Amino acid sequence: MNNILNQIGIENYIFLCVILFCIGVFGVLYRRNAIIVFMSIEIMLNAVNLLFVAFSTYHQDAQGQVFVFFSMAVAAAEVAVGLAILVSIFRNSGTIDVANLKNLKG
Amino acid sequence: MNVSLLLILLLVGAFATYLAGDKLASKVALFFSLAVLGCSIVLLNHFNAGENISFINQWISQPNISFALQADGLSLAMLLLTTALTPLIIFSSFGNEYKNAKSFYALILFMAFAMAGTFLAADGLLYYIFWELSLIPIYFIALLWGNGDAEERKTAVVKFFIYTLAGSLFMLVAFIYLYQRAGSLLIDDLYKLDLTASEQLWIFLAFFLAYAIKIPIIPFHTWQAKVYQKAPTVGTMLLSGIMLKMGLYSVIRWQLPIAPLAAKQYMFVFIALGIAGVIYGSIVALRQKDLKKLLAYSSLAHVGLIAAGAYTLTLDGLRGAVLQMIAHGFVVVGLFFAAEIIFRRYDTRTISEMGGIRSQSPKFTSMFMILVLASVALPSTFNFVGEFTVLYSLSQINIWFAILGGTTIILGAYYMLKMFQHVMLGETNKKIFADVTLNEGLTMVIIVAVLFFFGMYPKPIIDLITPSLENILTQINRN
Amino acid sequence: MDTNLALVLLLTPLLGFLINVFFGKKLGKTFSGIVGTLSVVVSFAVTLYFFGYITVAKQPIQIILFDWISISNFNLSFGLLLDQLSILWLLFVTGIGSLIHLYSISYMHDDEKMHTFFAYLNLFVFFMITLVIGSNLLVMFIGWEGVGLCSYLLIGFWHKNQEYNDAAKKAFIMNRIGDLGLLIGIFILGMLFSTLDFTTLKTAISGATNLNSYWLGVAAFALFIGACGKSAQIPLYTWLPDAMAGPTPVSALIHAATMVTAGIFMISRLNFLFDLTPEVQNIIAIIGAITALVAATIGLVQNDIKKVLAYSTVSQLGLMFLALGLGAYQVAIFHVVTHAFFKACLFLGSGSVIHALGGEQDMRKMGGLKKAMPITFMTMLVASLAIAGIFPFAGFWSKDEILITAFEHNIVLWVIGSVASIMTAFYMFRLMYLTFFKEFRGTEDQKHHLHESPSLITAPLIILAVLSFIGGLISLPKNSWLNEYLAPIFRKVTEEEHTLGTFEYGLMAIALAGAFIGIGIAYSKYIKQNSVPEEDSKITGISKVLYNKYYVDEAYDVLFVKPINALSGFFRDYIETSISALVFGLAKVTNELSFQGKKLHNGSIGFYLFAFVLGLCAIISYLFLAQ
Amino acid sequence: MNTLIAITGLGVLCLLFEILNLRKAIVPMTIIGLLAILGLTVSEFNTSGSFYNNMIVVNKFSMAFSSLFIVLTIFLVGLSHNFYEDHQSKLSDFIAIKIFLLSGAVAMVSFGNLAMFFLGIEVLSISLYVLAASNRMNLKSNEAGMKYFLMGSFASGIILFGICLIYGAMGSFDVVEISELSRSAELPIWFPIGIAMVTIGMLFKIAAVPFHFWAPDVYEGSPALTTATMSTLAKVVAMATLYKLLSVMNANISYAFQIIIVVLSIASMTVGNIMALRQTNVKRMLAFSGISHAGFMLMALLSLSTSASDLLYYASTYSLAGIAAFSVILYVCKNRDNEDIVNFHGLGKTNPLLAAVLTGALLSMAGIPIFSGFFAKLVLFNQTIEAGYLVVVIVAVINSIISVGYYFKLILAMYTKEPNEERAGTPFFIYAVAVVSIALNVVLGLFPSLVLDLLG
Repeated sequence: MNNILNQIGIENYIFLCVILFCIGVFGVLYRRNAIIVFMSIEIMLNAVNLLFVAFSTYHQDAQGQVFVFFSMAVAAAEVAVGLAILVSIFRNSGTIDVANLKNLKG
Repeated sequence: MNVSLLLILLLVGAFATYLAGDKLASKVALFFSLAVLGCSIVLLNHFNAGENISFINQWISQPNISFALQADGLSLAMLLLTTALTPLIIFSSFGNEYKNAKSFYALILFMAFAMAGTFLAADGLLYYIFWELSLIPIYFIALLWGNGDAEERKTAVVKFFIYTLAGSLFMLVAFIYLYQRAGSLLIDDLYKLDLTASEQLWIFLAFFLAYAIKIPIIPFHTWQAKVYQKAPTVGTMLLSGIMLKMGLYSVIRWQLPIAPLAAKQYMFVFIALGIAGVIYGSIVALRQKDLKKLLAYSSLAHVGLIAAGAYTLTLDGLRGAVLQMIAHGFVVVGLFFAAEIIFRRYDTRTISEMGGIRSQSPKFTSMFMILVLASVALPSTFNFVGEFTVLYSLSQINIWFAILGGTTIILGAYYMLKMFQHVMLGETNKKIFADVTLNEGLTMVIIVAVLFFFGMYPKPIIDLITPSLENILTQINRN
Repeated sequence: MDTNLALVLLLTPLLGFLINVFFGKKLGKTFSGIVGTLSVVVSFAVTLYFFGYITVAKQPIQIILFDWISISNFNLSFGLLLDQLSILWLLFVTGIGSLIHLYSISYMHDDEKMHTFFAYLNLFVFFMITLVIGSNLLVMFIGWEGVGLCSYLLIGFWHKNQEYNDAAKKAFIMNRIGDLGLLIGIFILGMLFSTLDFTTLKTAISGATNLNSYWLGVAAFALFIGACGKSAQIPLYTWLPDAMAGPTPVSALIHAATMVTAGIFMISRLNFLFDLTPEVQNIIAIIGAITALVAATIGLVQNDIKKVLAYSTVSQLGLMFLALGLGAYQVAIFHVVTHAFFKACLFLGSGSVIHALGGEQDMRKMGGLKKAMPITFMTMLVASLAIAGIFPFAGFWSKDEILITAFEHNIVLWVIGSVASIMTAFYMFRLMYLTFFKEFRGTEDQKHHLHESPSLITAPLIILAVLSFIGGLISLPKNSWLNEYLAPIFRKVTEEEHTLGTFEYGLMAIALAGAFIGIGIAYSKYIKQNSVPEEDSKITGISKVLYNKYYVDEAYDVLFVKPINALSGFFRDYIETSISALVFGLAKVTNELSFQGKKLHNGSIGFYLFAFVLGLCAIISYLFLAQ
Repeated sequence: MNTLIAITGLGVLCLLFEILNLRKAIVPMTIIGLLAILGLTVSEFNTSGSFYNNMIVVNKFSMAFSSLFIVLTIFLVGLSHNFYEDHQSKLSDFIAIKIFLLSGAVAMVSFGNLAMFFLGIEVLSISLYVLAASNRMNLKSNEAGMKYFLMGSFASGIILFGICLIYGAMGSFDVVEISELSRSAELPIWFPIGIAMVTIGMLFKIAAVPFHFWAPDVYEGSPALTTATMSTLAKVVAMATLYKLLSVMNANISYAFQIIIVVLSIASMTVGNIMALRQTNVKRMLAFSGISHAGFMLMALLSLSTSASDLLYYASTYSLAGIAAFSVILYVCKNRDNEDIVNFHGLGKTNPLLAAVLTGALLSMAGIPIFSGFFAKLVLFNQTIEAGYLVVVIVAVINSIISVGYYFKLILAMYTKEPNEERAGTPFFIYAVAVVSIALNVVLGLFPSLVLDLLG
């Protein structure tokens, strides 16, 4: 474990995660299908999780990994709620295109 | 026994009036206002007997604000003006029927409470709170019981409210700044401060904005005429009779002593503004079609002169200003009441629709005439005492100020007599003008009596206010 | 004792006023008239007492009633000063006042507001007394403005006619212009000497060593402006002729005998001040002379009987100011007294004529009244001779004194004065001829009603006529009782005495001749040629200009009244609106911003998140840069 | 600590009531329970300590704010009785969710460890997502929920990333350690960025410009009671948490950071007030006014060390006024499809009491004296000028002038317009909540020291 980190270097992990995170962000920004937006958010969260793990190894400290479980659980809960909302939207409007959610404005 | 009693009494009166219900409201309000008047006279005696009638108590520890009510001669004079005019105003309204009277009269008493507080408060924040508080009742009085087209009225009143609030908020900032410097807002601590010239200038200007809008000094006067016109006469009386004086009083009590350097340095500017108000107001008043608007502009002219007097920073100026404040308070209430009396009979405020009242009601005519003469400061009326003193102080600063300010006695006579001629004289009017009722007559007579008495014998008031004014002067000249 | 008497003197007219105001209606016309008259008579009696006292004791009485106004550098008390000057004035104010009250009882009997009329008259007397006996400038100012007020009320007495009201307003405002001057003068005196009390002021000024002559001059000039307003001198004289809108007794009392002399009173009161400012004195003299001439010229062609008298009053006042300007105060006062007699007489006479003709004032519609109303005719004739300055009538002495003084100082002033008095003689007799001689030119039913006025009207006429005949006695050349009497008031009285040489007799002769010339012209024109002034429309040339009073009113209208009203309209319609537009403008701007902002919140999640990310990046990058 | 446990227990209890068919009892019982918890909290006010190796740190600050949250929740629960009359079956769920939301809130202000902070904020947010979308059949509600959910979880992502960076820089989640470390050596650049990202996440929650866009839409779309919850409880919670976060984690906050806060605060109040001017939907208007108030509260962050009590005071006055306002809105807009200002016409005649309450609430928000909102502004201005940011205060003053414009629009509508139709019924709970909350507000105005001295 340790030596791998030494070989590669923490910075690279950070860059990787940042890139992943940005991918997620752009996904959220540019995709209109709600499901895909959810997935993008998941990507963001997972990017962070990965970084957590990397850091925890870097610091030789388990807290980070514990935190990952928290965040995964939370993410799961979030998505559950999100999907529920999505379902009711689909019931009422027959579409899951977030770009159509423009009734509230001004 | 101290001054806080007065405020409590007024507040209780307000609630009692509200609870009394529409039938009794006016009576209860009158009762309480009279009680307060008596109470304030008792206080005056205590004060003259040299007792301490102030009330100071820690209120907020952090920031350090105290509930300080201090009564010196000046405050008492203004307080008496308030407590004397309030019953008159309430009494004058007996001729009218107001829907939801209980709220109406409760608001009047509440406003009296706020204004009395403003005159008494000796702590910056407390003063500011009362200052703001007095705005709310008049806002509702003008809005709900006013006359004329609702939309127009709404714009006028809201403009008035936001305008005055805007001014006073800058005063609040100034106060906070002062608090940073003094660590307290007690007026004595503020007097002790020695601020740099630039600080004083900014603070002075912040105060000036608040007061110039309230008084009003041109060019901040545009709210005035419309609100006076739209508000119910009672509201107009409260505004012009007492509320204006809050601004002038504050100039003397707060602005000048706290920022004397600025006051001295830019004295000419502010005197000039005041005098410009005199001339401007008088000229605009010349050709007003609406009686109340004309009176509004006349009062703009008068307060301009008063402000000019206050800004001379001389004993005469301040004393004249205070005397004139009180005198103007009574006259203007009387005049607006006269307008109301006419309105009750002719149901119009348009001058061109009046005329020929004299041959219908000589009594009313003579009272109205006396008020007109008082407002043009005929010697032996109270206003002459004030105006003379103010003009004298102006002449001491610069003779031209006196000459320009003195045009008020010419222009004033011009527009007032012109108004009188078209309102009262001429061929007998077609419309019926029932002679003044007992209540109306009584109100008028009281006002007239006050004007004449203090016109011939202003000594009591002068003796009352002079010491505190001298004290303020020493504060002004402390550095 | 004296205090109480003084208070009686001062307050009885006020009492009469109050009674008439509150109970006048109930009292009934005659009774309210009697009350009014009595109250003035009482003060006259008291005045007589004080007169006797002062002639014996020669000591002025000073009474402090109470403290009034306090100014930083001095206190003003409400006090009375009864000295030779004020008592002299009181004598003819209350004396002639009571006569005119008496006259009014009958004259105003047909008016339903008689009690109001008497109330006003009493009020006027009250204020006039205050003016005269006030012990300091400010108490005097009370009376000063008070009489102005009463004149306003009385000119506009018939308030249903807006033209009368305009005249009243005009009078009040013109007076106010003067009052401002007076106030300014008061301010300066107050600043210079820290007192406004006459006696202390006198000692202060005469005692002072290094006086600031500049400010003194300004003060004197300002005071003179005040006098101009009250005493109808150029340029503030135009209100007086219009003031004839009031009932005739009013014109007699206020606008001939008493109020208009207030300016002269004030200047003689402050003679010690004016003596120190020769420039101002010159101005006064010149203004006085010009006024005398101008007014006289206008008087030449007027056809309204009261207008003629009004202009003659202005012209006579001009002569008095001429005297004042030359420092001959007692001469001016002498003329004031005599003028009070004969001008009051003339006005009351004209009143009785108008009364007889049922309100007709145009001389072109009169004539031949000699037979109908002999007493009126006789009395007016006496008065006219007096004003024309015919020996030995009162006017002769006083006017002659003035002219001699003028001659001694400046020949030009003398010429002007003489010309003015020649004209006076002319238009007075023009008036007499047109009114009383030849045959009646009025309507038929007027002719039927022609009658001599009742005794209540004629009695005062007779008294006044007698006075204007013998009035000259009070100050004959050589042994002038008046100068003796006034000696304590004025400094240079003794030098002013002129020796009666042939040269003076010559001047008298010239003056007399001039008077006769004037009368002669009038005689030839209106008796011999029997010509009557033609209709207004036919008047042309110079006489048209004169008839229209040199168009001064019109000029004032164009120069002052119209511009101010135009300005008022401009302010009302443009400045006011634009200022408030400025205020509302701010509100509009914010509202507009709000409106634009609504478009920004377009409800699209994409945009929202985009903004989110943008903000994020901005902050992060800023932090990087800040590092 | 006990507070947190008790609250969670109460939440479970609510669900149990449903099972035991004690639906009637739910609201009263919950309120009683919350009152008891409030008493507990107040009694423990001065006992500070840390639990579960610093997962939770209890001190005056957390206690004070927790009590405020509990009070607000009591009001909200009180309102829900009337609000959920129609679908009683959901009552227990909604109330339970509110209680859990409260537990999240309490966790947020008493966290000692970033994990706790994260959990707290998620509990809060997720419950809010649910509440926002709780009106299933109404598309607007769905849309509101969706918007809130998407952006909320996006924000959580940011926060998470921030936490991660902080952890990376410090190697610990414990705030105490972090703050010590932050003081000591010079730090990797990730640390300030991490702080910034967490802050931004919180700024989103309190709806500060430019992260505010969700607020108006969500406020408008959500059921009124949820809006009330968001605009009072959630906003206050987020604000308090942000304050605690910054004050605990790095006391010596950098100048650049202060500049950011100044800019954001100015932007928030200006945008909020100006946007509110033209709104006709009252909920939306209050959303924007909430944004401006967030801007005001941000001023507290300029003097972190001293302004805790000021923030507490501002928060309590603002939220109390908000509760009062929303209770009236709930009453007026019951069975209305929208909350348009038209519904308020003539309220002054038809129901003077509630009209007066709403007027008072609005005046308090506008900062008119004697209502506590004035003092709240005053103390904040005072702090800010002391910190040397006169400019912000001037802008704030100008903004309060603007704000009067729209607050009075509503007042005018109530008093000068003619009523469109009578509203029947006088629901006790609404009256109680409205009157009590405004009364509390005024009391705070008369005796500001009550609150101002708590944390002094």
